[in-house]
Amino acid sequence: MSHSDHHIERNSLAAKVEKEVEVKAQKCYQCGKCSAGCPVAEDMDFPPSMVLRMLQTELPANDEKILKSHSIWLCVTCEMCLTRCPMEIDIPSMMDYLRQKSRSEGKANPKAKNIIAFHKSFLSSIKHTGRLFELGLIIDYKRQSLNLFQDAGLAPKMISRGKLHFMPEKLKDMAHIAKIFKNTSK
Amino acid sequence: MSDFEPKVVAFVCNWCTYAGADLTGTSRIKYATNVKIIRFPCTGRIDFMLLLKSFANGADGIIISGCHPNDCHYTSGNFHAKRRWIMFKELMDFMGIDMKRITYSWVSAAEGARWAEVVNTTVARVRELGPYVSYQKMVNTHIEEEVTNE
Amino acid sequence: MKIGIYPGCSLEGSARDYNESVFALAKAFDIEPVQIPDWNCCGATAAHNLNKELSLALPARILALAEKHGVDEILVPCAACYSRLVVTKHELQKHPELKNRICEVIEMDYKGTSKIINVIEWIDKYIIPKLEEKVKKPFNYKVACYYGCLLVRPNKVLNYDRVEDPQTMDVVMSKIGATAIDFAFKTECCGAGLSISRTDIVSKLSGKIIEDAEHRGADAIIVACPMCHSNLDMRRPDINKYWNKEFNIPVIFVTQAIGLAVGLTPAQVGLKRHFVEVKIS
Amino acid sequence: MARIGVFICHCGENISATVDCGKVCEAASKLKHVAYATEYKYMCSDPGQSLVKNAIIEHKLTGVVVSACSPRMHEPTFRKATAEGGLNPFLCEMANLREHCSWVHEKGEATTEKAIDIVRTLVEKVKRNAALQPIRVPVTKAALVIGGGIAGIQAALDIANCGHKVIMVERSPSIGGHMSQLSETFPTLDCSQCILTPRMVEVLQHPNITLYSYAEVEQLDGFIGNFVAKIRKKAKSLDEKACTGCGLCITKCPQKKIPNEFEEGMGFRPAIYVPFPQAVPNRPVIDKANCTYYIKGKCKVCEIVCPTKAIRFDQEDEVIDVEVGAVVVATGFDIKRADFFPEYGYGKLKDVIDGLQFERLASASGPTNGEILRPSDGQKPKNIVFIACAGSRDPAKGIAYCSKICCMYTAKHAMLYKHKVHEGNAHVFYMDIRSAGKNYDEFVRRAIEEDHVNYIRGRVSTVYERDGKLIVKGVDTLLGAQPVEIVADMVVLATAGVANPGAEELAQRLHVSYDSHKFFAEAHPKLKPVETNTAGIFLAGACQNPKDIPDSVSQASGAAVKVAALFSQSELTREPLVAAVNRFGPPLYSTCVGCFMCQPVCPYQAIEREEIKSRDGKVIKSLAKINEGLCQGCGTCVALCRSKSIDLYGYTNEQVYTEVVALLNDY
Amino acid sequence: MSNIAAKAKELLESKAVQVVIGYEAGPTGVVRPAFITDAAKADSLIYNENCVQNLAMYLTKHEVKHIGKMGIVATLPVMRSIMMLISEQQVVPENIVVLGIAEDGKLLDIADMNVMHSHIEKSNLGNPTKDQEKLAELNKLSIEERFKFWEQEMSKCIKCYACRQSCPMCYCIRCSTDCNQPQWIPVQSNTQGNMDWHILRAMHLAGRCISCGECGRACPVNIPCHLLTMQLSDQAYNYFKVHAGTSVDMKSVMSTFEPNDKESFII
Repeated sequence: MSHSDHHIERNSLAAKVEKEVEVKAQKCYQCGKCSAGCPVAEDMDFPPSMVLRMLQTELPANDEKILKSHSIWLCVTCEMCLTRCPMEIDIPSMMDYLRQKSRSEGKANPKAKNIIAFHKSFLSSIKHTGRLFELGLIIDYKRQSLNLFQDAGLAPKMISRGKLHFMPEKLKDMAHIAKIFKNTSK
Repeated sequence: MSDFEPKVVAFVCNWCTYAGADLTGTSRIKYATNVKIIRFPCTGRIDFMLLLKSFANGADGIIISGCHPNDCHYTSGNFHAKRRWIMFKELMDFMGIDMKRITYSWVSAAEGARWAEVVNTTVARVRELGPYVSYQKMVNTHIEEEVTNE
Repeated sequence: MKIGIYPGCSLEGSARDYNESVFALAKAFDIEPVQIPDWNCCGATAAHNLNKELSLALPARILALAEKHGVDEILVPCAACYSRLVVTKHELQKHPELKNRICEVIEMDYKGTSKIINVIEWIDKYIIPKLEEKVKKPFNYKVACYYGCLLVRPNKVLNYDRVEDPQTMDVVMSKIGATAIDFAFKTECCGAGLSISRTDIVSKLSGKIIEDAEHRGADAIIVACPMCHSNLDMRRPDINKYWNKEFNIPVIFVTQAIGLAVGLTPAQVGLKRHFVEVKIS
Repeated sequence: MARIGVFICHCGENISATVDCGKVCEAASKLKHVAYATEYKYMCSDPGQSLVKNAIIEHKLTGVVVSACSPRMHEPTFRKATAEGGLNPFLCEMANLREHCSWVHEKGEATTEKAIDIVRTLVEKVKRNAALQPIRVPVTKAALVIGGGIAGIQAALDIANCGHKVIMVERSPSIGGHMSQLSETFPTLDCSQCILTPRMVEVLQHPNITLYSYAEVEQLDGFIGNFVAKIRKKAKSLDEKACTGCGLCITKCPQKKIPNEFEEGMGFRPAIYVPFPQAVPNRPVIDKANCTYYIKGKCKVCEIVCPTKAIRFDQEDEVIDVEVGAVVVATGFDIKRADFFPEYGYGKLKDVIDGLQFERLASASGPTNGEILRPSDGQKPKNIVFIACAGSRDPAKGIAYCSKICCMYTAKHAMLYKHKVHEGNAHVFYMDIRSAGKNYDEFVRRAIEEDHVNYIRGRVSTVYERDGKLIVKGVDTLLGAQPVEIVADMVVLATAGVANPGAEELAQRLHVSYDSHKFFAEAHPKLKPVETNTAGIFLAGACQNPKDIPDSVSQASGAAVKVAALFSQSELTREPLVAAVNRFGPPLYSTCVGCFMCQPVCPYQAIEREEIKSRDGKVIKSLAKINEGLCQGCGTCVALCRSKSIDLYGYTNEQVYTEVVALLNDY
Repeated sequence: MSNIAAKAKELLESKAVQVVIGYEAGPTGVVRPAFITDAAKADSLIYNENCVQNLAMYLTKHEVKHIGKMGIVATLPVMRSIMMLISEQQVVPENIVVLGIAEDGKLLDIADMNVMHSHIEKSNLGNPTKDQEKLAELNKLSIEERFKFWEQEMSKCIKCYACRQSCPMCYCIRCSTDCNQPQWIPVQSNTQGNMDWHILRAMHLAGRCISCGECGRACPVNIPCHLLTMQLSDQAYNYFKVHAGTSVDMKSVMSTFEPNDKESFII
């Protein structure tokens, strides 16, 4: 009889976001301040406030659009949106979740190929050396993204300025890092 | 136990639930005769001891009802009552006194049908639970016989 | 009080200049920060984009190591690492269950007792009190202090400086004789981790920052983040190409500027490693 | 020995159709102490009521139970009949056999049994009823109006015109409030001063109104009908009777660079000043904090030039006591200033201004004589941006509510701008347009359709300066959240309406409640919007929440009627169903132990502290005391009191306990 | 001489207080409360792990109060009782000097109520471990089993009201049990009336009990009646995040409210 008894089991993306990262899409009243301040909004297919609006509809078609969007990968977690959001909606955390969800469901936008390739190369660099090995990262990224000639002029300049090592610096306890990667791989 | 007619006492506030129950009447909505209403100015006035006295005097169930939060005629009596009942409920639970025998509800002056529903569900539930003998019989047990039992 | 330093991967590589200036400055002020033994990468943007647990576990290992070695205060010069470490500490504090889970993952004890400070806080606490007597060559330039994102945001977690129009770096710069100009892009994003994967976006965003600083007549942009530095400095050819302009304004780490003011040589503070020539010294 | 009469009503057939009234009557007559029981077809009819009256006399009844409909329906009827029968009206109770029995149950044994249970319960209760006397409180027929804005003015004039004395206290040197600062008013665009100043003058000249400007209420004691207010009349450094208001002192004062509050900081005033030319009273005050003489001990130019020798440097604050029967609180509101918005320029950008500043710019009597010129360089802005909801509906900034007036005044501002700068462009960033009100939405539509104001739905993220222009970064959410950048010359923030500074302290001094935003709280959000929880104190205008002029005026008139109703009798009569703390002779005095935990429970601040003192003035005992002028009889304190030292007349512990026992047991 | 005795002596000698309430060893070696008015007798004051009685109850007793300003040896529960008594206006802070005892038995320097407040804030404010265990045990039982348990316990009650007498928070000059119009609590002892009494007592201590356990210790027939009030202490914290007796101006649980107080049982 009580109002709280009327909870229907929600299975929308919005419900998952609410459960996993405690971000309530329904709090958004679409003022757009996040999109107004977002540095990459103009490059996005759906600016942040639109992503929230789409979540609010709880329609499978919109959920699908979000997970397949370019936007979630363009977000650079600069946190400007959260800082200025009048409703204090943690959009960056939400974006983190959406990215992970998008990838685990194999829905990552093809345009984000490079971005994802970079992240993957980055993590694999840490996985193998414990610290970021920048030269290795660049080589691996080129291999993954097939952008073989990108930044060709950068590396020599970096080397001449002593900014690029040829050998990775490895941690003593690499076994520990390996364990952490193993324990967090779902 | 099929002929068991539970006795249920309802403690209600004058401004919301009492008026709501009046509306049940004016709307001619029927409910069980088992419930009898005692009028209070406000749920804030209802002493928890009255609940115990009701059980002691043979009540099998109790309804407490007042204005919805923010609707109190006295602005905050029901909020104070709510705190009181939260503590009371926890104590009753801890002592093993079955809270299924007590219905707490907010029924407004406009909710005539809801009052009938509250009454009927409470009566049905208490009927299911049977007479509250475990409380009532305690009046006959006392120190001498317990001591000799030990 | 034991002060440790977590340099982070950039400072070992592309931001060697920053690393050199931090250690040179520390030495000039008789401070010897101890590196946290066997530290690992914090995971940076990649980790929290792809794997939340990993993004907490990697910084947690660093913090746990610091605790294990009795470090009370960790200096984190890299703003990105600083943000990851502080956010991790905050998250684990807020969610005890998560903390237990992460402790299982890293198979280490973690209590959250070490204090994490960024480079400006470190300067405020250890350099400023003795700065006045040591300034030999006042840094008489107009500077645009660029804070970027991660030094001030998320401000509810970091709880450092005011989130709009921050002032701490401006104040530090004024102590060595610089004039900090009012600057509209203090906390706008440079494009951060998209440097390699979306150089176009980085060129656009970083270009806006450089353009505004130059336009307002700044002689240099002062930064405290290796990522900002690499985007504004190393990416300058891309930026100039994107904007079809010739921006020449140098980008200097706050520690380099102070180093120069207290008489360190440009080489000592790593200025030679910059892509954009620093004509001031 | 109790002698109770039971009167069972058939209510036509409404009761008797399902309840066997005869059987109820028979059962009632057998109850202990029932001296008389009867039934009748229509107990509320004249003959029915006579039946009750006659029975009281004939059977020497000591209590009456009318078993009929709901007491909410006819309790007053039968209590009156009881009184006419010579018995105290509070010795009459009603048993609800209709709404709670005959109408909700089918005909049958159980229904009749329930009716008997109900009657028995009320019989037992009425035996324990006390003969209560209505509470009579004398009423001082004078009202205190705090605040001299449009709401206070309206309330004061309405009360005064009813023939009652009014004391108006205004904190600043002149009445008029925010309305006097406004240029034109929506939705008619008539000049604010033109409609306001006649009323200000009326206040000054009204024989029933005493105006204390430059004064504040320091303390309020007492209760409804009987308040005593302590008013501090701040020293104006002026003999008001001698001053003719010639203004020579104002022109000669050497200290001229004090930011003018009335002009919202966009102009200057001297240390001796009247806030604005139409001020009421039109007499200057010396602002001691900024006066050279008060700061340095030298100057006295005003004293020297004053032709009537009216300056009084040695004047001191005066504190007076006034007795009033009612209080109208009309202290108004304030707005958040531009410095509340770091992302819009921290108040460091001179051309980012707030709505009140724009009002002054647009006002013919303002610092620019009504020309829209931007503060930084006095240029006419060609591009102007209005940002609505600046601070309102922004929980992150601590203000979740809608300030209600901004949508309308923003439309007005944009319109005024377009009327004054024909070639200019006006942009409005808004979230929703809330224009509910007579001719309001039409007004907004006019701004959009006829004056071509560019309305953009979206919030602004940031405003920064570049080359003397303001870059406004917003968004158009109706175009897929597309970023919008406007290069503007001036930005006007429709900042949130907030409670006045000092509202909280005033509320505490008046003992009225306030909400989490420090706005004064009404007694009931729907049905008592003008009353406070403290009887005799009423609210008018924006001190309750942001309101526009028509709403403020309506509420002020509402408050005035409440005051006039209160003053319509020389004595206040109240139902005596109030709580009381027990009292005994010494040495116990009362079982109250003085824990005062009941105090915060009372919604009406009716629980006071009473100290019993010995002859030498030593406090022997502190105990709670209920002010029966304030108590409304909810009884929450009664249920809370651990030592059962408080009881509620009409619902005493003994009565309710007995009801429980009687309801559940056959006697 | 112990620190406590020295401090008491100093207070009495300087006339800062007229009486020190503390513990002493009785003739049989059993610890008992002591009321020292003579500095010379301060030596007899002791403190050890057997000193568990909550002495705060004496602060409201006329016989002690009338002597003058009171010093009191105060372990954590006593300090919390004092906070409660001040917040309920039964004790005037100026009239007492607190000889605080830390968890390790050392004398604390409690200069004023602010110091005491910060000491209490730092302490563990939950119920004592052994009582927590018992509470958890009872909470695990089925509702019928709990009723059986308490019915059995209540049947032992002889209505001696030692629980009330020993409780520092039961300072009323007239208890509701002494009310006879109406007679809320029956005079004679029967299980139902006994239960009524214990429910009434627990409710009156809701949000006020400071978990000293004195009532349970005082019971001559060993009814664990302290568990009732302790359960409500837990719940008061659980629902309203209030620990009783932490400051002199605490918001009392039962006489305040928040509009969004959560419950799940009101329909």
